[in-house]
Amino acid sequence: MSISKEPYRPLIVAFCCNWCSYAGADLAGNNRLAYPADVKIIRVPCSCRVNPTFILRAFQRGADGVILCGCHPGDCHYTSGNYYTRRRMALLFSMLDYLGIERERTRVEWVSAAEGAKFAATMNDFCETVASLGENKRLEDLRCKK
Amino acid sequence: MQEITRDTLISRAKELLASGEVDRVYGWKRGEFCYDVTPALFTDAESLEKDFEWGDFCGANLSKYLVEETRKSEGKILVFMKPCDTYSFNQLLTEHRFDREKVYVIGTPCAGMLDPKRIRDHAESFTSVVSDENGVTVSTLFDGDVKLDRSEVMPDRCLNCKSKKHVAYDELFGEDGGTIASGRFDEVEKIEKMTPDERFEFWRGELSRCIRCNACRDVCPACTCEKCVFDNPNSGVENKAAENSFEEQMFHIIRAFHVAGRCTDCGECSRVCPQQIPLHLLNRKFIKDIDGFYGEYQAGAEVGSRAPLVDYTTEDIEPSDAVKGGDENA
Amino acid sequence: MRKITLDRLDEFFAAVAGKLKLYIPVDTAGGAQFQQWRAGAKMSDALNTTRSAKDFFFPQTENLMEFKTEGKKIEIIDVRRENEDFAIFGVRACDVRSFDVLDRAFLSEPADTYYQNRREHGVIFSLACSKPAETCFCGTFGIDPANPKGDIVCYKTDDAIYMEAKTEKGANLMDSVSDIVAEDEGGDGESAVNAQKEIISERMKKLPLASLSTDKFGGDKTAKFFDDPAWKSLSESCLGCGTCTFVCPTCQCYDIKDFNAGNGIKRFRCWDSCMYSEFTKMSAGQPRLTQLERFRQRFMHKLVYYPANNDGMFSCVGCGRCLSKCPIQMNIVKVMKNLGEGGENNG
Amino acid sequence: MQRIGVFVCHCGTNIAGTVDVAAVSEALKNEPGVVYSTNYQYMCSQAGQDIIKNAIAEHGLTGIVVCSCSPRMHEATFRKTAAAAGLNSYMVEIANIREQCSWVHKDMKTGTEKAIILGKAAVAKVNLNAPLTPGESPVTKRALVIGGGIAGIQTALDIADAGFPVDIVETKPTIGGKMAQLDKTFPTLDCAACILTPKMVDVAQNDKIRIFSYSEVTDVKGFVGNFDVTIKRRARYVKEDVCTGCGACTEKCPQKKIPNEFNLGMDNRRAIYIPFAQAVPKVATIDLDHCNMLKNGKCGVCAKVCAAGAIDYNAKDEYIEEKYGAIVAATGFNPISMDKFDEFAYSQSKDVITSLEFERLTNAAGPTGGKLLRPSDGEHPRTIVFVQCVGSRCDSCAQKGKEYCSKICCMYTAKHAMLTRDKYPDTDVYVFYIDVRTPGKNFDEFYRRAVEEYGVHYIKGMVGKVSPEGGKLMVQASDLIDNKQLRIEADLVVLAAAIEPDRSARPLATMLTASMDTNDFFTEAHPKLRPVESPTAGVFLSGTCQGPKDIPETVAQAGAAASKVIGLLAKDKLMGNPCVAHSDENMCNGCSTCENVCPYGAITYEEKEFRMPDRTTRIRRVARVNEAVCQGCGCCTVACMSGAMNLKGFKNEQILAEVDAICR
Repeated sequence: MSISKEPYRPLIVAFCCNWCSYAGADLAGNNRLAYPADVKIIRVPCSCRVNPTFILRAFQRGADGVILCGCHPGDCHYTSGNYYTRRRMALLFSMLDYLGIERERTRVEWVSAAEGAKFAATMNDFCETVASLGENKRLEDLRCKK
Repeated sequence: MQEITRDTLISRAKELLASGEVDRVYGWKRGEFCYDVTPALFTDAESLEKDFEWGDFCGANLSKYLVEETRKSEGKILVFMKPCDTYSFNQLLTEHRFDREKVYVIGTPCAGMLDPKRIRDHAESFTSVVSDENGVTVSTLFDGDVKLDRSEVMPDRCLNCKSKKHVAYDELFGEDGGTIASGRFDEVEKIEKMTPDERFEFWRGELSRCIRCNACRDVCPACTCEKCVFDNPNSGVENKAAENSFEEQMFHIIRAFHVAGRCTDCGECSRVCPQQIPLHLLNRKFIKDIDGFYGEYQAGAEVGSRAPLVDYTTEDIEPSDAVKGGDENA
Repeated sequence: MRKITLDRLDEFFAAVAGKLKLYIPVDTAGGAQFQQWRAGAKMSDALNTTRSAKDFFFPQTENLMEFKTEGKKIEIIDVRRENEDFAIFGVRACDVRSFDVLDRAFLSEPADTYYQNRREHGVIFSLACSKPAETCFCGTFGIDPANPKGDIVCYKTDDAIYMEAKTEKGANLMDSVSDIVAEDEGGDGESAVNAQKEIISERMKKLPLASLSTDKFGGDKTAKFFDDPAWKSLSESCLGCGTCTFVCPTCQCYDIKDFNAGNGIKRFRCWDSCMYSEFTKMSAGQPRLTQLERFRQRFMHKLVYYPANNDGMFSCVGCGRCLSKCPIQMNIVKVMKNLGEGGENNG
Repeated sequence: MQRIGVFVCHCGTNIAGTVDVAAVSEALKNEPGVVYSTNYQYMCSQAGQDIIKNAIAEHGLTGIVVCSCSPRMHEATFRKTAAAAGLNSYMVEIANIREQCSWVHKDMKTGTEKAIILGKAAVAKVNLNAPLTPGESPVTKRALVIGGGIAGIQTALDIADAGFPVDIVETKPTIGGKMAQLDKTFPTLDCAACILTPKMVDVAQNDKIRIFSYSEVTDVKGFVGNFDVTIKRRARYVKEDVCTGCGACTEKCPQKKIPNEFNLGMDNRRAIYIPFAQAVPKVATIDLDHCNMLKNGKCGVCAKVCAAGAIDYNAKDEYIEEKYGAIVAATGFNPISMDKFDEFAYSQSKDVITSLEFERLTNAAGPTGGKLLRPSDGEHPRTIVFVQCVGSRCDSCAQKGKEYCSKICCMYTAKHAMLTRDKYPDTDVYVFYIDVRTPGKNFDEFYRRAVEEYGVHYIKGMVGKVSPEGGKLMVQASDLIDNKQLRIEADLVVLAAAIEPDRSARPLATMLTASMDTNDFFTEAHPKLRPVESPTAGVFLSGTCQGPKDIPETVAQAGAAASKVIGLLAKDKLMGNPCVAHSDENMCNGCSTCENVCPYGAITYEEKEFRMPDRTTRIRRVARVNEAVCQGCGCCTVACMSGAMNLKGFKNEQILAEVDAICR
């Protein structure tokens, strides 16, 4: 057993759609609503731009959790993108669960541009959940281990 | 009812060739052993007479060959199809993968194929297999004859046949059947009921055998990409041999995802896997989820139907709810 | 000749495993596979393993080296791990022959040191066959399944395994476990083994492929077969997957690639398949553009090109794996029978 | 290899307070491709921008990363800065180290670490950026308005007023739409015809406007600024340019018993007819189905009486093709069929009518000359029951009617009730309602007047059954407030039928690749922010085809749609968003999956010839993205199995590089 001085911090990749969730994250910033620095945001035009490959790649490279944020259903800037996201991710997450990968490591959350508080709360909650699971062991690529 | 035999099919194929309706025939060709049947193109009566095979080992789904073959000339191709093959045929048409006008489909009846792998479990070094309504008689080189129940040597995909109905044909031999309420999701449910740890161990055990020969992909009638992402160095997922467990999972998850909503559950992937990985259980998971989340959908049942992943309703299930079923004992 | 009764086989395995890593064939959901022996592991009765034994010397993937960059600096890290003693138990005559084929490829100058090290550190317990399968045709290549080569040759009867060390490496290992497996002095070993051999040779004659011959092939036959019209119909339905090459004990092609792991570059080699459309792709494209050309390459290599460069040795050992594993049941036997028969549809 | 410059902004203490900016710019120096890295107080200031411009020139930068506030704040600024220094605008990436770093993390150490990682991700992305140029396409300066009701009329007039030519396509022989059939309008009670017909005349007289009446759109190709539209002009067997609209033919035609659509079948017209006196264009039309001459060649009366010689029995349908820069859908509505509501005895009694029929009954130009008379016997009704929400706000399980509120019924029923009581004080008027919804300027006041001044009996409750009995209508209903069952002996029952989009809307939407909701109303590009635009660029929505509306709302929306069209047509060229999808045709399967998920119809297919490895050629179906139409959501890129489809500016490789950099 290794004893490290610093407590374990998870690595979290958040994909945020440009129009709602990325703006929601900005609003969280404007309002100085803190959440852990473990969260690193990647901006995409729409949640429907997120390919399952990106999620698996994040896990391969050492992410412990991946969260997708998009506009609320019905509010997509592109009218229907997040509806496709919803189907794709429902099936993908169910498949990951079927393979025995902890379902808590993946999440989809709808965050509007007005929901800075929700963004921060979601990230706090997600970080805590993933931290309690510990390091991702089931979808890891040993070559990429630090 | 007229009995359908190899000769029935050959004589019809010869007629169609002679009349000029078709100029080539995609069928199955016999080889060294009873099960040694290869998909093959026939262009004349003589070779049909000599080599054409129709029987318990004509499991190969010929629909995928049409993608390339129809592009080769303007002539029409006669192709023989079992009920399950016709679903793949329709799915390929839905995706505009070939021109329907260039194909003449003869639907052939199917009582379920036999699986040489399962026969070997009961009879080593076998040379011939005779099946009739009483069962299957396997002749071996060194152990004499072995009598078996047909169900003992049928592959899973035939034991759990979803349909005896031909959903596409120009001409049908034998009577058409209907769709069957099979137990094809039983295995999936069994896995769903395991704890996450058990599920992980189960799949680790199965997928770790993968040798990345790509047979599952290359035989799959839904995998007809001009360039597969796994062969494309720019895709971010390309690799020639799975270096570790991550890559095994990556390959099979992405492949299953790419065929989700398009997979007709023909079972070719599991048939060809040299390592006997039950790949159909991945595809069936998606099919089961799709049926459960978005209403029953059978890929290939109709040409032009909208696959669940290119469709949506405003009331669809949330991803967070989608994974709540099945493992409450976790 | 030494003898171990089957009821004491576990003891023997335990003793060998105490000296080095031991691999034995074990039944799995994917057929028989070589696995590292652990207490309680039961040896498979299957004729042969799904994957061949070449994996031990020429693994499917192998890390060659690593690089790390820090700013503008580059550091090379040695990750070689092939200097570890091991033994494989139960290798059949066909697979043992495959090592000769691989040796000619990998040990000719300049020798492949990764392969070479593994060969030096590996001990092969070969096992004579008793019941060949319908797909077997090792006899075609002059292999006698009753007399396999190897460091230690084993014969299995109903109640015992008889072993004979054929090399110094084999003898040393056997000596180190002699307290478990003793010399069969004055025993019935000789006669039991001979009886076995008798049975096998009778059975070999009954095999459906017993008459398959290599007569028309050889290193000087490029011109004869290269433009044979049969290639078209033979390759027509080939899916271009790599199953035949990956289960083949003699296929030896590999690719060397770099994997950027973020924390450094890992250079590895992995099996490649001449059946793949990307095989030996260069900036100008790949040299064999169609599946027909790729298909032809594989079999011409086994039956013509390899013998041309290796004193007439064919690079097929007749193990029959491709016969049972090819998704579309196309295989070297059909190729051998159809080539040179002067027609597209001869079969 | 790129030559990348990194510019870390302090933003005063906004960033520098929690992030060690010097450490960030130092750390990023070692990243692949980075040749220059610095930090400055305010990068967005003129001085900061000059630092960037100078560095681009001095170091020959091919890409820049600005670590600063959110790209939503200053991405446009820094793109302009880059462009001013001769660097392509799309070679700029922003690492958001303010809103998403310094402002949400308190600790200098973690803030700095994260800022470095975000910077690395931006550098990794820029390494794979390619210069992008917005596509340009010309704009055809002509608009098409589909539908000639008040919505289409208003839109056309406004566009024409701005100087652009407009064509109106109307399926009926005349423009005017539903409003032409109305009597008075709420809440001001001015006469519909009095305010509509002058507009119709304006349309007819406007030389920028062409009216294709008795016509329909049969095909739409092209994209924003460049639509190619085919219009079918149905043969009316009367030469439009010759007919004077004198009406002589419509009086002499021997076919007299044809139900008059304009009066909803409550009286008859001839086989040659002008729908109503103020029709525009005011020309006669021969009804092919009923004309003896056209059916069996036996008649020809109209040709004999036509002094102008306008009749042409040999006329054929004509197809005209025209180019447009913008298309406005204004296809309007219809009351739903009452077939499924037989509990109200609509099919059994002539005295059960819809509200639109009531409009005609009270209209001076209607079948009764404006006198309110029972259709069955021409008697003056003494008791009238109005039933609200017939087919509106229905339970989805009921399998009939619509789930939505038709919005206009409460107000027109109040109008009907009030007008009835005003003209016929001896008539009792009952209104059965679920809720009375009167949000709108002067609406509630109007409704209260109906109740308080005019003594209309408003009863909260639904009518259960209407049964004709001895010339009367027995109305069974419940009064939910007094909680009792009511039986009313009525002379006339008026059903406020729900309204639904015109049936022509669905096929039109398909042609336009515009999306529709489940009720066949057109969907907006954004329900709040772009309510008069369809998600398909260049297609705009006017009137009730987008959702139930009253006249003022319709006119307002019509004007809004017109202003959007004018804004579009005022441009000579359209600059596209360069971050659009692109399909690699060598990898494309032509499977249509991307087309299926594209909300804009931006993807089309073509057959293309390819050289095969064996030197033969093959024809393959491949996708082509219309860059002028694509909005860059990227949905297609994920739907595409082969990865042939990629999104410029957010390529798979770029996003993967960001992931890698973050997870390194």
